[in-house]
Amino acid sequence: MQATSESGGGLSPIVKTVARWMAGFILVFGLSVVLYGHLTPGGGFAGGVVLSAAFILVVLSHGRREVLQILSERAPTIYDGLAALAFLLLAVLGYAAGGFFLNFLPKGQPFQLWSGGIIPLCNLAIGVKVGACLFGVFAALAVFRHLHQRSA
Amino acid sequence: MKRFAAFPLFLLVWMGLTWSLHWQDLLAGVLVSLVVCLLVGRFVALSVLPMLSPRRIFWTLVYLPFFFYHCVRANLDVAYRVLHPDTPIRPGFIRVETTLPSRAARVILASSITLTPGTLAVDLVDSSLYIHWINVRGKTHADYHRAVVAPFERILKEIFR
Amino acid sequence: MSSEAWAETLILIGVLFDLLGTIGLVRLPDVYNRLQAGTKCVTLGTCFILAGAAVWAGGALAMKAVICMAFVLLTSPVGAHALARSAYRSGVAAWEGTVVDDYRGHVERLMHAPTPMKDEATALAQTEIA
Amino acid sequence: MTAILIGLFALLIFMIVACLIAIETRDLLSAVVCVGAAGFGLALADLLLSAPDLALTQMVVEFICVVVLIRVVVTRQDHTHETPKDTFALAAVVLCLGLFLAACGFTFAALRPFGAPLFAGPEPTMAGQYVAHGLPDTGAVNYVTSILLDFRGYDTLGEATVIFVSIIGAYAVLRSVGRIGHASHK
Repeated sequence: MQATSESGGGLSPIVKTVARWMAGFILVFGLSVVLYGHLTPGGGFAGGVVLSAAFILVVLSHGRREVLQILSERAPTIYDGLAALAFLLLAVLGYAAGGFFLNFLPKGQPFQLWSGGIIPLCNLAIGVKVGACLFGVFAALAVFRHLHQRSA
Repeated sequence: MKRFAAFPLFLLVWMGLTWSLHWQDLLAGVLVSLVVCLLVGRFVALSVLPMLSPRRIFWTLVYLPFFFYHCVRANLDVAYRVLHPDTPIRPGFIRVETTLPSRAARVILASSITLTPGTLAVDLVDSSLYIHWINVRGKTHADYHRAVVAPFERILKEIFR
Repeated sequence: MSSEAWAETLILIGVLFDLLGTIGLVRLPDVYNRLQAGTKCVTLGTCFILAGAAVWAGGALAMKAVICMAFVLLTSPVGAHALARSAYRSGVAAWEGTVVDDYRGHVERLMHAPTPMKDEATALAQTEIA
Repeated sequence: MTAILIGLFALLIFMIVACLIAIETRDLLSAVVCVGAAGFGLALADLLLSAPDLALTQMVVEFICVVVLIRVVVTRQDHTHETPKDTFALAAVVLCLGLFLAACGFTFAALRPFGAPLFAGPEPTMAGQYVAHGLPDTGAVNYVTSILLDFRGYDTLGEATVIFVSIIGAYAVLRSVGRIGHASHK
């Protein structure tokens, strides 16, 4: 941040400042979409897109270095794989209670956050997975090629 | 510790989004805010304590209706220019100097200017704002400053003092 | 007036502002003037529509609408500003009726500056992603 | 029922033959055309199984893929081959379209009439089952989520796998330096 003075360096200070303010709130909103997927419209896929949008906004406004302070270069792949495994694990755990994808947790009261058994957990796994995926694709398209041009 | 400065703000937005005081929702909100702080807390650069001073809150409450009035006026102004058969516009790019100290204040000023009569902030370089004005009046930078920036700057200076 | 009538009035005002914005988009001569019409009218129109929805629904949905309004008010001018700035820097000409142009000097200084600044002026996104 | 089964098996054999030709042939363009033929067979099979939405999607995706692939093949190889006789091409196109439209007519006749209520009616429907059992069986208020993650969770697992595999593919193709290249750079 300090290296690029206010006059030079990429997008204007207005965009940078507002992106700084918004990124956290976009993440909060995305997580609320993911976690309340079984109560309100939304869910893992939609919320994951919002999550990735927050990081894409940071890359677009501040460049790759800022994001690398938050997420390492391999983070998208790691989170992607871990979330996919978590989802599969939830599905397989159903066997312990009797069947594939069996909803083995207590159902809870309708309209409360803890209801629907494994559904919120599945939503969380899918949300992290989709977010990591989309950010990974963005990083692959926008960042990798640039790295290659630099090294060449 | 600095990265948790925005924690109460995140929690507030979460409570607004869920609109519930059930312990499950609050617990989830605390966890989510913690995760978000850990992820982007260093980056977000918002802190709550300076916002809580009564002077700031007072001037913000003054600023909002003032801004709303100008915003509506901007719309009627644009509506007049658009609907008039000759489209009476006299556009130009002008430069004004702002005396606001902090970057955040300058950004708020630029956004306010963009949403108010006939002006659109094109660039912000250090303390000079480049503005596209749909109907340039006056000749000198002082004229421009008085017409475009001064009313907002006065209140923003109080907020961000 | 009942709250539903209030809500309908607010939404109607919002739609009218949106309509004015789109008319401006068609009638005004160049990118920068069109952005003016697009930003102001559409932002205020959206805010009015959201306010109407808040009055109509109340409760949790009203709170969501208020948060939406804050976000729209913060982000939409930034979008317009970024569009105008990059349009100017990539050489989109202003209308010939433009009376003053203080910005040209700044951009030309950037273009004739040493290499990194020049890169920055011509290819914004590329340097930034580095 | 048997007619549908016979048609399905015929289509399966046709698709298998097309795929075998696509693998074995030396000519890239012929291989692409065979892949397109297999996709067309799949669309027809979808229609026979009363899934017109899937069939239409399959057709659209197939068209785009085949067009893009043919474009790639033609530019890569600078392909010069004798153009087939016009009458043959026309006959083939008419035959394919006729088959597709016939299958469409067959399927649309079997569907419910347009505007018929899906949730009402004397016989138990799939949608009715979801609505009746969604909340008590899963505890989720949002029916879409309860279907997506409970009744048809296996389906969602498949979708997640598709995304996962495509991301791995994107990373493999787009990563900046390959393993060997990386070693030689050092």
